Parts: sequence; structure tokens; C-alpha cells
Amino acid sequence: MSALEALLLAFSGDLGTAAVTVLLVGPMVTAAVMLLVSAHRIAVVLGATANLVSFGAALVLLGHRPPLNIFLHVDDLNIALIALNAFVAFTSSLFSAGYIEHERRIGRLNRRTSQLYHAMYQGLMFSLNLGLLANNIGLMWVAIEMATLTAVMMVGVYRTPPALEAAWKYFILGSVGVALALFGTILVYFAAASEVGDGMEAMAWTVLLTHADGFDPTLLDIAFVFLLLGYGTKAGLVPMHAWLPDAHAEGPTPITAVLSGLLINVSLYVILRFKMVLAANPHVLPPGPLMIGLGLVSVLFATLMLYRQGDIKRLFAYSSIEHMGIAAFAFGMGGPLANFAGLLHMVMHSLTKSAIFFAVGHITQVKGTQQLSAIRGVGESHPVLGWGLALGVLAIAGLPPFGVFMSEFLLISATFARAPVLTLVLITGLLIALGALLFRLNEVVFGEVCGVSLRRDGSYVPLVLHLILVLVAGLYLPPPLVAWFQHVAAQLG
Amino acid sequence: MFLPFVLCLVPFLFAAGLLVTPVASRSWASFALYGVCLGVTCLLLAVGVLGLAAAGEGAPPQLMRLPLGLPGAGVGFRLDSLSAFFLIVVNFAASAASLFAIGYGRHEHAPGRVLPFYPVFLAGMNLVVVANDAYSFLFSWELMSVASWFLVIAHHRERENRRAGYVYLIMAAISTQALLITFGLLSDFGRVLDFEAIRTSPHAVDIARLAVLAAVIGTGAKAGLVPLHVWLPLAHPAAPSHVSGLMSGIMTKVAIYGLVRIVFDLLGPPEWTWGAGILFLGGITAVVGVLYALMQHDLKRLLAYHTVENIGIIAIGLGLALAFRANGFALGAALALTAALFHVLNHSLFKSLLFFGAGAVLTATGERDLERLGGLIRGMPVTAFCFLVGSAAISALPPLNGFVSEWLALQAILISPELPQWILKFLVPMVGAGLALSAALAAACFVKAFGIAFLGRARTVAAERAVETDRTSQAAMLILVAACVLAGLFPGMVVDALAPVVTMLVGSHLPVQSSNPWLTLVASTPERSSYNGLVLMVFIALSALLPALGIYGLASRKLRRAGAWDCGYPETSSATQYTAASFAQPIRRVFASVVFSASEQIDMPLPGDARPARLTLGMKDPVWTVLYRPLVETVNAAAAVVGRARTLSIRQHLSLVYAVLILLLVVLALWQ
Amino acid sequence: MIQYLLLQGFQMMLVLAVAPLLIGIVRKVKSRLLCRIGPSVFQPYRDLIRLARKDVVVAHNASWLFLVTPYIVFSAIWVAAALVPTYALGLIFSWSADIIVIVGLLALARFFQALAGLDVGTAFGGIGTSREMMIASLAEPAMLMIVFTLSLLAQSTQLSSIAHYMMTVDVGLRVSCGLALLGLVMVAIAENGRIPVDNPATHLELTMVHEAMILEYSGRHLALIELAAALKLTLYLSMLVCVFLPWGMALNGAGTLTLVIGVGVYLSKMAAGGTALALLEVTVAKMRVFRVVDFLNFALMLGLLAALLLFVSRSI
Amino acid sequence: MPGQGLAFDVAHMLAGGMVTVSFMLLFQDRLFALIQFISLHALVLAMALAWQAYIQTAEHLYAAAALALMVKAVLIPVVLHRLVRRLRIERTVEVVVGVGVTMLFGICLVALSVVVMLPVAAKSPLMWEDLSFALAVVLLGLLIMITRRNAVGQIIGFLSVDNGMTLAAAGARGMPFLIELSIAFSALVALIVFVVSLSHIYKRFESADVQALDRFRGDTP
Repeated sequence: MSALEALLLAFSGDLGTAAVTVLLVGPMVTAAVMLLVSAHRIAVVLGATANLVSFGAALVLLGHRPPLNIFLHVDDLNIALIALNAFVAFTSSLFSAGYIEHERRIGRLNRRTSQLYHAMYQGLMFSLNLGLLANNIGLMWVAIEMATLTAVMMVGVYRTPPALEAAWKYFILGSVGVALALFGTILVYFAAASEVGDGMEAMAWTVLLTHADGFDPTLLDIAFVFLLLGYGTKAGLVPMHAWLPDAHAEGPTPITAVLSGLLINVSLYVILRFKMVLAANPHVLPPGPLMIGLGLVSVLFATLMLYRQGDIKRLFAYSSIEHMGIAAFAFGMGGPLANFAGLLHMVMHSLTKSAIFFAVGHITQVKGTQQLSAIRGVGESHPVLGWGLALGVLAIAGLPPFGVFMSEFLLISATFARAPVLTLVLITGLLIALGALLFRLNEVVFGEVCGVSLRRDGSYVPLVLHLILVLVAGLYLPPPLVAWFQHVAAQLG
Repeated sequence: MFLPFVLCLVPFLFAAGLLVTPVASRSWASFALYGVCLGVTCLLLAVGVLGLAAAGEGAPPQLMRLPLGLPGAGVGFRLDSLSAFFLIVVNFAASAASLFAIGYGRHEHAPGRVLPFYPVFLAGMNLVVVANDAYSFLFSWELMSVASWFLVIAHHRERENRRAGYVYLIMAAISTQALLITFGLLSDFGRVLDFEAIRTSPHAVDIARLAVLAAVIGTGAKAGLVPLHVWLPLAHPAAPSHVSGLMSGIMTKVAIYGLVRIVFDLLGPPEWTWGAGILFLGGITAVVGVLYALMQHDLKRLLAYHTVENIGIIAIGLGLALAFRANGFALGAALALTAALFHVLNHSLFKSLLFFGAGAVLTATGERDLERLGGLIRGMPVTAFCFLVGSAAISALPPLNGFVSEWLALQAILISPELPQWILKFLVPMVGAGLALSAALAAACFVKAFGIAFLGRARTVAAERAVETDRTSQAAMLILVAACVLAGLFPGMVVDALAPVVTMLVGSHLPVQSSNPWLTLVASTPERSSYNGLVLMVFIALSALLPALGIYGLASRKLRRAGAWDCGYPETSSATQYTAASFAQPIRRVFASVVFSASEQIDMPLPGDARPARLTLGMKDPVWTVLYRPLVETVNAAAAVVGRARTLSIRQHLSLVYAVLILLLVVLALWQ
Repeated sequence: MIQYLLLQGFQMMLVLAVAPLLIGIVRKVKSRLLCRIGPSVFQPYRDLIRLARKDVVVAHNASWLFLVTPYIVFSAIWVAAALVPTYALGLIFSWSADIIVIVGLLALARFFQALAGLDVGTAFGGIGTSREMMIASLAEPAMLMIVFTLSLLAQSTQLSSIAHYMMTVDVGLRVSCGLALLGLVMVAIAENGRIPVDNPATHLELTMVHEAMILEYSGRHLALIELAAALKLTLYLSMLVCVFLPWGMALNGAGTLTLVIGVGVYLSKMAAGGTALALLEVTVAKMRVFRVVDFLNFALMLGLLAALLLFVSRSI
Repeated sequence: MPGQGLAFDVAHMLAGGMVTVSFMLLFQDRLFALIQFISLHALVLAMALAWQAYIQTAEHLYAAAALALMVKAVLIPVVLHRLVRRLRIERTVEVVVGVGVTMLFGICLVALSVVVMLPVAAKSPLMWEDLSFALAVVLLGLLIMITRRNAVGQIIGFLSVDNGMTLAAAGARGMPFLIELSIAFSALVALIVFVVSLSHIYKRFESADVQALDRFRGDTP
């Protein structure tokens, strides 16, 4: 380690800055290379290596934070998410290696489309890293926009009518969301410019936070409405969610995992950034009720929709909407404990849901279909997959010993006494969701075996790794993570 | 000093579950795993006994904290007299189940689906009773549910079992969420999750009431209080029999532990309304549970419904204890609580025993349906004997243990006219009548269960050919039989052992029994009431021996075998015997026509018609029709309404977003 | 000490001796009321001895349970009957069981008898058992409610204490007492299978209950069961008189003379009770089986009402 | 550098002009007319940008104005025009609700924009005017999007949203990234146009054939 450290120090003089550079430049360069290299094997190895390096850089970042700068920064809020992001990106790239190979073998992807896929994957990672690292609200917007565009590319990569349809829907709804978010960003700039003066300073989030108490509250209020609806579109909050199930169902499963595990998380993270600015201004209308409202609507809508799904990926896509709703509810309720619970929930959902999609990806490939009615008895025909899926579903449904249980426990115990009726609505939603998921699980994993069973190689390591992490998190959280989240939770108001 | 042992032993169970997973299908795996479980539970039992003994001598509760779980708070554990008592209850039955399973588990055709989860289930139950903060409590609580859910769907190929698992896990989740609400209410907005702190902090009246309501729903859903019992008769029979025994015998008791811990311990001084509510539910549960049981002809389901009844009896005791305590009648509270806890112990013993018996029958014949059994007493004498003792005990017949707790509960009811509240004055005698009714119906039910399954003539070939179960299974059942008999003959010892628990919870206890002459059990004062199972047993034995000796010595001792008399019209077909359904017919007519809207349709073909006559029984479960079906239908209807959103076009979705935007802006404009 | 044991032993023997006589008296009185001469009042003794001497014939497939049941039934009922105060109060073992235990012992006897009825696997055994359990499921709660009433009045569940209370305290004419008396009489009729609930004299009637259950028994087993039935009737009658007509019973530690008087009074009370039962049986007709339900429900309601009245009046 | 009064008045007039053009867009039901008016919309925007560049003496805004003029006022309308011809949809009249209702609603939107920004007026009337007009243009643009069934009509709505956004950004002094944002948006619109022209997806905003979709998505009803 010391040798590498020395090397990095020699390279940039500061380990943290070096890590940030690696996180941003790495994926971008890889994406560029991928557009040139068409050999699948090289692309796979290169992609996984790049993501591994990014993950290493994210780990370095945990210990060495670079100095603040008005474009990029690393603080308590994004540091854990950067590490999470890099980790899930790495495991997903491992998963996607086998997945894409299979897709090429059965002819759903050709050389060109898989090349595009690999390049866009790295592009998406770059934009997500940028979104997380950005200290500039304009940069954040650009990053999210880029992430959307790259994701659209990958959703439509199969070139089938439903895939194009899904990509198109995603593109249009995403564009409108982007427009709304931009308008909100401009309004924030207006509010900031009259206080801190024109120029780049007025777009730096850290500057905004320190001067927020002098901003015009009306502008901030209106801005937040636009930002919430705009970025909320990307986060999949109801009623802006319409793109999400289609995009999840029609894209390649590794992308589904990344969408659910990372993209919607980063969008919610951006909303949090703005919420922190609002929280620092005592005169604004509290944004809490708005987020609670959207959160609860999302939870109820998504849980009820769970009953109406015939496609396994859409099913879990709606579950993602539900969990974003839960997180939004948590941040809307506010207070150190609920905010903490919300942050934890984001992390846990990301890990768990990507694990579920890993399992689902394997299952859809061995069964050759995404139809729930044709996928039955997986626990018997493919024990590891079946049990992995079962554990993942139990985890996402909030049952111990998994981490989601902890976040839901914290959330409900912290909020029930404050808002019994609202929390009861949330609890109802959770129970309905459990009912739906379990109903499907019963058939998918434990039903009578039916249908084909195709050959599929590929590693179960990502699935198992995620499940172990979620399990450990249910029992023990590392103290630094707790300290960061507690600090952020206090700032979130 | 004993608590660390518990925490050291429990990981062994987890490890056993983990290690057995890859080798579960080997023949020795089941033997090894159940052996380990037996050893660990025996040790845990010893810890419980030592802990209770220490508490009896006035030792303070032991506390421990591990840096796991929730950030900042850690995981707290506590071993006090209540925990120790429940450790004993849990681990005694658990060790018996493990012993039973050493033999029984060999017949398991899906060992990979049972072995890994069995020790986790045991560990979960053990952790619940020593948990000392809301997080670890609920964590272990839910762990117990999830592990047992896996066991319920172990034989997942049967659709019935999958449905059972589904209903079970949903109800378990409802239970957890309700308890989460309880803790949410008590924890000062989630800040105080430690039981020690919850116990000492004051709670507002309304908050406490809501918390009790949520706690009753939460623990009731797990214990099987009507109307939250629906999962229980589905899930318990679905699991392998030793697990059914654990689920019915001790998991429901762990739920009772939760109720006692929250309502008696954490919430501080009770209100009488809590007691009235629990009492009412208990009364309903006791009667409805046994009526359900009478209508069943699936042996394990019948037993499961009986669990519902017994939970009702326990709840009656707990409710009375709360009512007494709220009114400051320390002795009454102690009496009622002792009755309830005694019944907890009893039920864990005889319900495990009965399920083991059912399991032995199941392995010997492959049948759970009473209508396809019969005459097993000849092929399986030991099992029959054990099942008979269990049946007698659960039917509250003296001198066995079931009678003692029932007797104590009735004694508690008899001192309740002192309670000043009018509602209680009306409620308590009603509940008393319900208790008496349920005891009488339980006897009828077990006459049916034992009589149809073990007596008479075999109704199928499988029943005809049944052979006795293996030795270890027999040993497990015989141990439980001995425990039932001993607890019935020496109830004073159990009551004395319960004294520290009762003192901790209601501040008073029954008079010390060990100093009574002839080991008599005295509820309050000897003038008022007393009971001596031992003397009674001796009397019965003597008075049976006396005429036997007399007749054998002075009159005839000859015995001839001949065909059955049957009023001179013996029928050779075993189908002419009374069946479970026909046995229950009078009671069905009396009770079930009202409660279950039972109907009988007779299809009698005309003379010359060759088709057989048919009697069709129709039965509706009121709880399903009134409570759950509408619930399910509401969710389905709502899902259908929401599902229409699926058909919206992109433009319509955009309009929706736009509408929200405009709405929010309008709100903002109005607000300013 | 020995003296106390003797007194207790005497009570056991007394009920055993009185039981067949009581049956004899009832039969005799009934016969006379029907203008028949009827058998001697001692005929039941002769019947029992005759039965005891006969061989036992057991069905091929009867199990061990069938063979031990007569002894269990007999001993449980005998012990129960011996625990009801007859001629004296506060006997040495009276504390070993209270009235709830007595109900429990009767339930124990019934439980085994019902099982034995199912053991051979005949249709008649089943019908009897099934009906017996249905009747018991109503009679037992009714009985317990009456027990409640009495215990609430006397602040005790010990029959000795209740009788003592009834003897010494001026209870007066309380509604609850009357309800309890009526209820207890009804329960007693049902539990003993007397008219109008069941007819002990028939064997081949489709409405029979108790007799159908013991149809397969013969010889000494039948003798024991018949004796147990007689003891049960004695028990109920003793209970009725000891609670509602407690006069004449010897108190704890009374002299010999009082004890002798107690025995005499007890015997005459039993004779009167038997006569009354016979009178009742010849004046009413047997009910259909499912009318019994209403009959017993009424008894249960009486008991509940009596208990409720006491619960409520306690605080006034 | 003109006086404050004049600077304000001209900016006001141009912004108001944009709102007016938005209204015109709103009641057009012919595609060609729509395309002409969106061109006009962009033209007014370019003027507003240029005026802002002049009064703020910010050179980069000139560039933005030039960009708007070239891309939005000329290039995109021309492409759209050709697209409409190629797809032979020039005669389609596809408005969801009646023009009268839409107009009434549009007026309400403008009122809402003004009212919701009212508290800002106390601090800076200039900013208030600026932002409420921009907000009105954005909201009207969205309204155009959702009241058109046709993809081209919706693209035009999106373009006018974009114009409103640029107007708002221009009003902010020293807003960084303005040109970049402008380019990004133009690229976005271009991409949409590209996709629409490339595939026959122009109807897909509406997705009328829902049942067909269900079939290949396997949704259970």
C-alpha cells in the first residue's frame, strides 16, 4: 500500500485529489477507449479493471479527503455514496461481463451494440461520479443530464420495439424533468447572486450553504418545487415515475441494477443537497410536507402496482419506486433520526436492490423469459439463484437480519409518535408491498418447476457479496459511516 | 454471570445452522445437528434454571451490552426472573423437540429445507427473551418469524403449505410493525430504545393506551389471539411436526413473553381498561379457538386451533392480573399472573407432546386426517399412551398439570367481585363461563382426537399397518409426559419457582407453597381454597386398587374375548364407526350453526338410484368473511384502480406532472 | 390422627354403601308410583354382586384402555363423592380438593368413559360418546357457574366451608341461591342421565346416551361402572343437600353423638332426595336429544345470572 | 449604457413579447403556423439576450443570442418543417382540449406566475418581472406540450420551455454556464428531432396501442 501511496503522492502531491482525478478521468478515458475497441473480452476486462480502480480510489478517498474547491468537493454526505457507487459499479460490471456474453451468444446483442453498451456504462459511471462529487449546482445538473442520456442509450440497446419505446419514454420524461430542474437551478442562482454576488461563487453548493440564511425565501421555495419535481423525475417519485418501470424492464439487467442501485439514489442525493440549503434558511416554508406527500404517494402507488405486474423486472422496478418513496418520506419527516434512517435506507436499498437484480438477471437468462408466470420453482431448479432471490426479497421487504430492517426500524420508531397517521399510511404501504412481493416469491422460488432451463455461466460472487454486506449492515454499522451520516442528518434539518 | 453463557451458546446455534447447510442431505447431518441443538438447549435450560434460582434468592437482573446493532445504542441483553422463566419454558420444550427430532428427523425428505433453519429458529426465540432494547427485541422477534417461515414452507411443493407460509409471514410482519409502533410510542421519538430507559421514563396516559393496543395487536398476531389467529392453523400443521410442536408450544409463548414484558414491565402501573380489553379478547379467543378445533378433522390443525384456545386462557389470566393490579389488589394480581404463567409452562409441555404424537402418527401412517386413522393404540401403544396423557392434561383433568393452571385461573376469577369497575363486574363472570365452556369443549375435542385416531378400528390400510415410532422419539414424549405429571402432582414447586417472576411484575406473590402441609396448593388462604394433586392421586390409586383387589380376590377374574356386541348388530366394515365429523355433529349443531354458519346438505338418492348418498358440510369462517376478505378485496380493488395508470400515454403522464407542478405553485402562491 | 382418618374412611365407605341403596329407593318409589310392586330396595346390591361374579366378555379389538377405564371411572367418582361432606364437615382430607376439583374429577371419569365408548369401534359407542360429550360441554360450564355462585357467597370454594357458611350465617332467601339450586338440580339430572334428559332404564332407544356408551361392558367392569353411576347420583344429591339443606351435619371436632345424628340425618335426607327424584321422573316425559341443549342452556343461564347478580351486588 | 429606466423597459417589453408569442403558440392548431411562431419566439429571445448583453456588458451573452438566432430561430424550424412535409402530417389538427379553455388556462398561468413571485418584488422589482415572465413562458411551454397529441407539436412546446429557461438565465447577472446550458439544450432538442425523424415514433407520445404493449410486456391486467 505504501508503495502505491507514494506513487500516487508523487503523481499529484495529494492523495485525495489523485483519487478524485481517478474517479472522474478513469471512466471517461475508459469510455473513450471502449468506443474504439470492439473486442468483447478486452472491453469486459478493461471495464472491470477501470471500475476496480475507481473503487480503490473511492476507498482512498475515505481516508484522504481532497481540499475543497468550488467545482468539486468531498464531504460527509457524498463520501459514503461515492464508495457505494464505486462498489456497486464494480460488482455490476462483474455481473454484466457474464450477462452480456450470454446476450451475445443468444444473439440479442451484436458487436456494435455491446460495444456501445460498454462505453455507455463507463460514461454513466463518470456522470454519476461527477454528480456526487460536484460542488457546483450547474455541474450537478449537467451530470444528472448526462447520466440520463447514457442510461437512455443503454435502455434502448436491444433495439426491440419495447426497448425503443422504453428509451423514448425515458428520454422525453427525463428531458422535461431536466428542464424543470434547470429552472429550479436558475432560481437558486438568482437567490444566491443577490446575496453572494454574481459568478461561479453563487453556484457553489458550499457557498450556498453558508449564506443560505440571507437568501430570498420565496425564490428558494419556488426553486425547490422545480428541483424536487425535476430531480424527483430521475429518482422515480410518483407521479414522475412513468419512465422507471419501462426502463427497468426493457434494458439489460446490469443496467437495471445500476439504475435502481445508483442513478435514482444520486438523483435523490441531489435533492438532499438542495434540501440542506433550504434547511439552512429559517424563513422558507418547510419542504418536509412536500417530500412526505410525494413519498407517501410513491409508496402507496408503487405497492399497489406490485400486485399488477406480470414481468419480474417491472415488479422490482416498482419496488424501487416504493423505496425511494420511503426515503423521501424519511427526509420529509426530518429530524436527526429520521434523516439518518433515510440515508441508511438509500444505501441499503442500493445494495439490496442491485443484488436482487443480479439474481433476476441470472434467472431471466436461464429461464429465457421475464414473465413471472413462466418462472416458477427456481429454488428447486437453481438453488443458489432461488435462495439468493428469496433472501434479497426478504431483505428488501424489511425483514431481519438485513440492513433494510434497521433503517425501517429507525424510521418508524422515530416518526410514529410525531405523525402517527402518516406513519401508519407508510406502514400500511410496507405491509401491502410485503404481501405482493411474497406472493410472487412464493411462486417464483417455491412453486412447481416449469419451463426451460438454459445454460448460463457467470459468477454468483456479486450477488453473494451484496447479500453479505446487507446482512452485516443489519448487525453492525461501521462507526465512521455512522458519524458521517449523523453529521449530515443534523444538517438536513 | 449466567447471561454471558446465553450469549455464548446462541452463536453455536447459528453456526450449526450455517455449517449444516452444505451437508444437509447426508444421513448423519440430521443426527448431528439435532444432537448439537439438544446439547445447546439443555445448557440454555440449565442457565435458565440457575438464573431463576438466583432471582429467587434476590439477585439483581444481569445486564450486558454488545457493540452491535443500532449505531450508538448497541445491543442490550438482560437476564431477570421473567427472562429466566421463559428461557426454561423455551429450552425445555426445545430440547425435547431436538431429542424427538433425532429420531423423527430421519424421515424428513427435504432435510436441506429444515436443518439450516431449525437452530436459527431456536436461537431467535432464545434471543427474544433476553433482548433488552427495542431493536434487538424486534430483530430477534422477526428472525424467529423468518426462520419459522422457512420451516413452514419446507415442504413447498404443496400449494397449501405455500399459502400457509404466505399468510404466516404477512401476519408476522403485521405483528412486527405493530410492535414497532409500540416502541415508536414509548421511545420518545426513537431516541430511547433501551428497555431500562423505557421502563424508568414516564408515559402519558394516551400514549400508554395506544402502546398497549399496538402491543396487544403485535404480540396477539404472533400468539394467535382471535381475530389475529388466522395464520396459526395454517402454518403450524404445515411445518415438520417437531417444528409444529415448537411453533405451537413455545413460539406462541415467546409472543406472550413479549406482551408481559411490554405491558407489565415496561409500561409501569397499568390502567384497568387494559386488563378489561385483554380479558375480553382472551375470553373470545378461548371459546372460539376450541370451537374451531372441534370442527377440524386434520389432527395437526386441530392441535393448532387448540393453541389458540390456550392462548386465550393465558390472556384471561394476564388481563385479570392487570385489572387487579390497576386496582391495587396485589394478591389477586399475583394469583392471576401465576395462573397465566403456569399455563404458559403447561401448554408448552403438553402441546409439544401432542404435536410429537401427531408427528409419530404422521410418520407411521402418512396421514394427518382423522377420518383415515383409527385403532393406532394397538400398533403404537407408547405413542398412544403419551398422546392420551397429553390429551388429558390439555383437557384440564386432575391430577395433571393443565388442571392446576385452570384451577388457579378460576380462583382468580372468584376473587374478582372485589374489582370496583362495572364493566369488569359484568365481564369477569362472562369470561369465567367462557373459560368453563372452553374446558368442557376441549375435553370433547380431545375425546374426539384421541378416540378417532387411536381407538376403534383402523379406517385405512396405512393405519392398520402402523408401527411404533423410534426409541428417541418415544423418549422425548415420555419425558414430556413425566413433566406433565410432575407439574400436576407438585404444583406448589412450580408456583414457588414463579414467585420471583410474579414479584418482579406485580410486586407480590402467592403464599410460599413449600411450607404447606402435604405439599398442598393454596391460592390465597387455606379456608378459601386448596388443592392437592398428590393426595388426590394417591386416593384415586388406592380406590382403584381396592375394588380391583376385592373383585379379583373374591369374585371373578376371568376374561373372554368375543366379537363386539353392539346391541346384537355388529357391522364388520370399519366405515360404520363414528368419524370425527359425525362425532362433532351434535356440537356442530349446537354451536357452529351460529358461529360458523355451518350447514348440512343431505343428498339422498331415490330408491333405484345407484349413486351413493352424500352429506355435505358447509362451514364459513366468520373472521375471514368479516375481516380479512374485505381487506384483501380492498387492496385488490385499489390495485385495480391504480393499475389503470399503466395505460396512460406519455402525454398523460406529462399532464400529471404538470398538474402537480401547478398545484404546488398555487399552494405556494396562496401560502405566501 | 387415627380418629380423623377413621372418620374420613367412614365417609368413603358410607357413600359407597349408600349409593346402590339410593338407586334401589328411586326404583322402588317409581314402581310404586306406577302401581307396580317393584324390586326390593336392595336389589342393586344383588345385581352388582352378580355382575362381579360373571366372566368379562371383551371385544376382540378392545385395547388396554377399555380394560382400565372401569377402574379409573369408578375410583375418580368414588373419590369425588367421598370429598363431598355428608354427615360431617371439615374432615381431614376435605382440603385436598375443593368443589372445582370435584367437577374436574367427574370430567376425568367422563373423559375415560367416553374414550372407552369409542374403543371397540361400534356405532352405538360412538353415538353415546358424541352425545355425552355434547351434554357435558354444556353441563360442565353450568355446574361451574353454580360453583361460582356458591363460592362467591361463601368466599370459598371448599364445600366444607360453603356448607359451614350456609349453616351458620343467616343467608336468607337470596335470589342467587334459588337460581343456583334450580340450576344445580338441572345439571344433576343431566349429568346422571335421568329423565327427562336420558332414560337409565332402556338400552334400545335411539336417544340413549349413557347406556350406549357402556354397551360393550360386561361382568365386573359393568358392575364397577354401574356402581360409579350410582355414586355419581349420590354425589350430586349429597352436594345438593350439603349446600342447600346443611342442617344436622356435625361440625369439626364434634362428639360421637353428633356424628351419629349426622349420619342419621344424612341417610334420611338421601331417602327424601331419592323419593323426590322418582317423583320428578314419573311426572315428566323424556326430551329429544337436541331439546336437552335448551334445557342445559337454561341451566347455564341460571348459573351465569346467579353469578352476575353476586358480582354486581357485592359492591352495593 | 442606457439609463436604468430604459434598460428595464426594453427588457420588460421583450420578455412580455415572449409571453405573447407563447400565447400565440398556444392557440395555433396548424403545424406550419406553430413552426413559424416558434421561430418568432426564438427571435424575440435572441433580441432579449442581445439586449441583456448590451445592458450587462456581458460579451458571452451576445454569443448566446447568436446561437439562439441560428439554431432555434432558423435551423430547428427548418428541420421541423421538412420533417412535417416528409411525414405528411401538415394538415393534422391535434389539440386535446378546445382553444378557448386552453387560453383561459394560459391566462391563469400567467397570473399564477406573477402572484407566486410577488414576494420577490419587495426586494427587487426587476428580478420579479424577469422571473415571473420567464416562469410564465416555461409554464405555457409545458402546457403546449401536454395539449398537443403530435410529436412535432410537443417538440415545439419543449423548445418554448427551453426559451423560457434561457430568458430566465439571461436575466441573472453573471450566470455561469449559460452558453453551455444553451448548447446542451439545443443538442437535446436536436436529438429529439433526430429520433423522431429517424424512426416512426412520432406517434409514440400517445402510445394509443396500449394493449399491444401489454402483450409484449406481459403485464397482467
